[in-house]
Amino acid sequence: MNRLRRTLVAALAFAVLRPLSALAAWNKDAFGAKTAADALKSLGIGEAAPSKELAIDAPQIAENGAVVPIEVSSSIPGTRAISVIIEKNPFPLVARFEFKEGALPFVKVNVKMGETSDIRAIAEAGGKSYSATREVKVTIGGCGG
Amino acid sequence: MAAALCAATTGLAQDARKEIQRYREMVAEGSPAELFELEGEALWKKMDKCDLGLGPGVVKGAYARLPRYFKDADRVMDLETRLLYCMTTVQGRSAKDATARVFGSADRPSEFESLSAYIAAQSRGARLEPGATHPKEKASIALGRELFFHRVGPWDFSCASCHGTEGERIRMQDLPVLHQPQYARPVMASWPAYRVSTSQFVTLQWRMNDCFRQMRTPEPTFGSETTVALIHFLTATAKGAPYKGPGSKR
Amino acid sequence: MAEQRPMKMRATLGQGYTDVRVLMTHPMETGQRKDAEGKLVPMHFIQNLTVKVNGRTVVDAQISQAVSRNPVFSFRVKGGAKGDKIEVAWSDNQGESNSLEAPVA
Amino acid sequence: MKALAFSLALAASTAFAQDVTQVLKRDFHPRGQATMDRLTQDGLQRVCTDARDRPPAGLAKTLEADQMKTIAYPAGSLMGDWKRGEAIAQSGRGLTWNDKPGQASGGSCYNCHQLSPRELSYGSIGPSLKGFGKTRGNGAEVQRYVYGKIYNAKAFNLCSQMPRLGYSGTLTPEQIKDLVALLLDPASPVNSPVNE
Repeated sequence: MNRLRRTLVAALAFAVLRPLSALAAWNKDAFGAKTAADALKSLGIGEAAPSKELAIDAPQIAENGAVVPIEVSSSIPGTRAISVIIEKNPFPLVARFEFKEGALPFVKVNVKMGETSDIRAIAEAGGKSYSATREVKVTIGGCGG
Repeated sequence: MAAALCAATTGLAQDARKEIQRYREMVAEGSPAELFELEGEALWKKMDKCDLGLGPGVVKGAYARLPRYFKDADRVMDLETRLLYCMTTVQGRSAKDATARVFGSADRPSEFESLSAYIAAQSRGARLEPGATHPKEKASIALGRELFFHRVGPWDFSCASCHGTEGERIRMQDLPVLHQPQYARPVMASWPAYRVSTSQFVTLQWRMNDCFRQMRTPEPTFGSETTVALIHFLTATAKGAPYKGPGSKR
Repeated sequence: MAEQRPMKMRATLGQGYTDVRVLMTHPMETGQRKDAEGKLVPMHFIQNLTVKVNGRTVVDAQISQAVSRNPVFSFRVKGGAKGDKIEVAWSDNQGESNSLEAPVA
Repeated sequence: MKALAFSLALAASTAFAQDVTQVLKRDFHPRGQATMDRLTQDGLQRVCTDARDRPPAGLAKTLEADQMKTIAYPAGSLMGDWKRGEAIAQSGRGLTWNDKPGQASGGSCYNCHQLSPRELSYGSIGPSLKGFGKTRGNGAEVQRYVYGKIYNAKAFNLCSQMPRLGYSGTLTPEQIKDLVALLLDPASPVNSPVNE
């Protein structure tokens, strides 16, 4: 097994190991929060105004809660971060993306949903925050056996 | 009134199906199947004297020509059966060792799964053309057809119970009518595949195995004539389809 | 050192931006799932993720166990040219990490 | 005469079905509760296999009457608890090689039928049963019909794709009564006008 892994690593021509310290901290309080409100408080995000310039694209119905593809993009000038919240998940905060100079405020990712829920995106721009929501229904697919 | 209500409900179901379709497309775009191809490529390097039908070590286009008759083994083999044969001949492993884990888990894919991902990917764009001329190939396809319609087990199912009538579905899953080319083509052109619901890479031998599980029968043996014949029949029905996999499944 | 988990990346030029698509092998365990023996599988998930262009960080992300197993991300980097070096790195809650560098194609 | 011609044809094609059975017995192995005897076709399975699910009407009638005799109706009301029935209808477990023997099975009903309008994910191999009790009431006769159909669907349509859920030992008489209630109880979501 170990040999297999080593072969594999060798096969990945560009794989490089990086020290952990290169990465930023992880907001334990925000990710451990059991409500969306608490999570946002821990992130230091205040009242967010609904905005049409923040878009969530996701299927209205997901056949499987374990993989729900979502795409969030913002055309609000100066967007520096987007957070993703799934209201009814046991820990609602799913991710927070900080976009620095050189990146477009855009992300596509697959997320897990325990049940049918609203997905909320929060964008931070120019010291203000903006929100968008979208409901995704989670159903059962296949034979269930 | 009743008719209007009914129409509204049908409209809802239509929308639901359209949205599920969109869900599947979005999931397919983000399929991690390529990760399994990487692992399979590394494994193939350790058995690249294996002849998949186009000569020792040739993978390009080999998957699209399977199942086929192999003279050295004097039987028809699909990809996984052939890989098992190579493990016991080229690699000199015991059958017991090679079949210890034919289906893997999300944490640890089986060799057959990773190898299938890599080898199938090397046939992208090639048309499916399984062997259909040798008498054993003809017999295999004919047996596969009989098996497809054979009702058996405590629930009286045959493959055709679910895959025999147009326009039906289980839950939200559309059921392809697999004995008809127009349905078999897109299906066979996308196996093996990454399966979203279990985060596993799944193969055709697994698909046959799990269908029989749900038919409540005993377990078919990996690489047996039964599973190969069914795969052969389905691939022969899909003949001519350009291979597009590895795909993405529910 | 923990075993390396394979990654794969594709960076392609789009209209005025570079599309970065990255795949990572990772179980993303929530700590809620039981294994075949009925034992809870401990939490194990990626927490931090960065995207760099020619050595400069452009996306800095924190994520939770609610990101699906074998994560797939797409990001968009402004402009970009063939040969620009894109690097994606992650680290998880058990101290494992990996990174991958690929040129824009 | 016609019957004779048919039974000759049946004998000829049965030869192939027997071959297939031999192939299966060679290629399969028992696992968990799924024992090898499950590979032996009964008469009905053989007829339906050979006729590709379109048996001649006369033969179908005779064999359906045989199947009807297998249905054992419990005494008294056949209406159980629709809430338990809904759970049974949702579950697809039971009888497979990785199900625990003795554990309660489900009926897999939603796999093929629409029932409660609250469940969006339903199959279409069987007809929609939404509002089933609303038009038919829940008298003794309709209870008996529904119970019998779930117990052994083949008594009503020989080559139906619906499993013989009582006859095969998948569901207990109590569970079938719960499903009867799911279909017929006026309080069941199957019969409620809710639009959620």
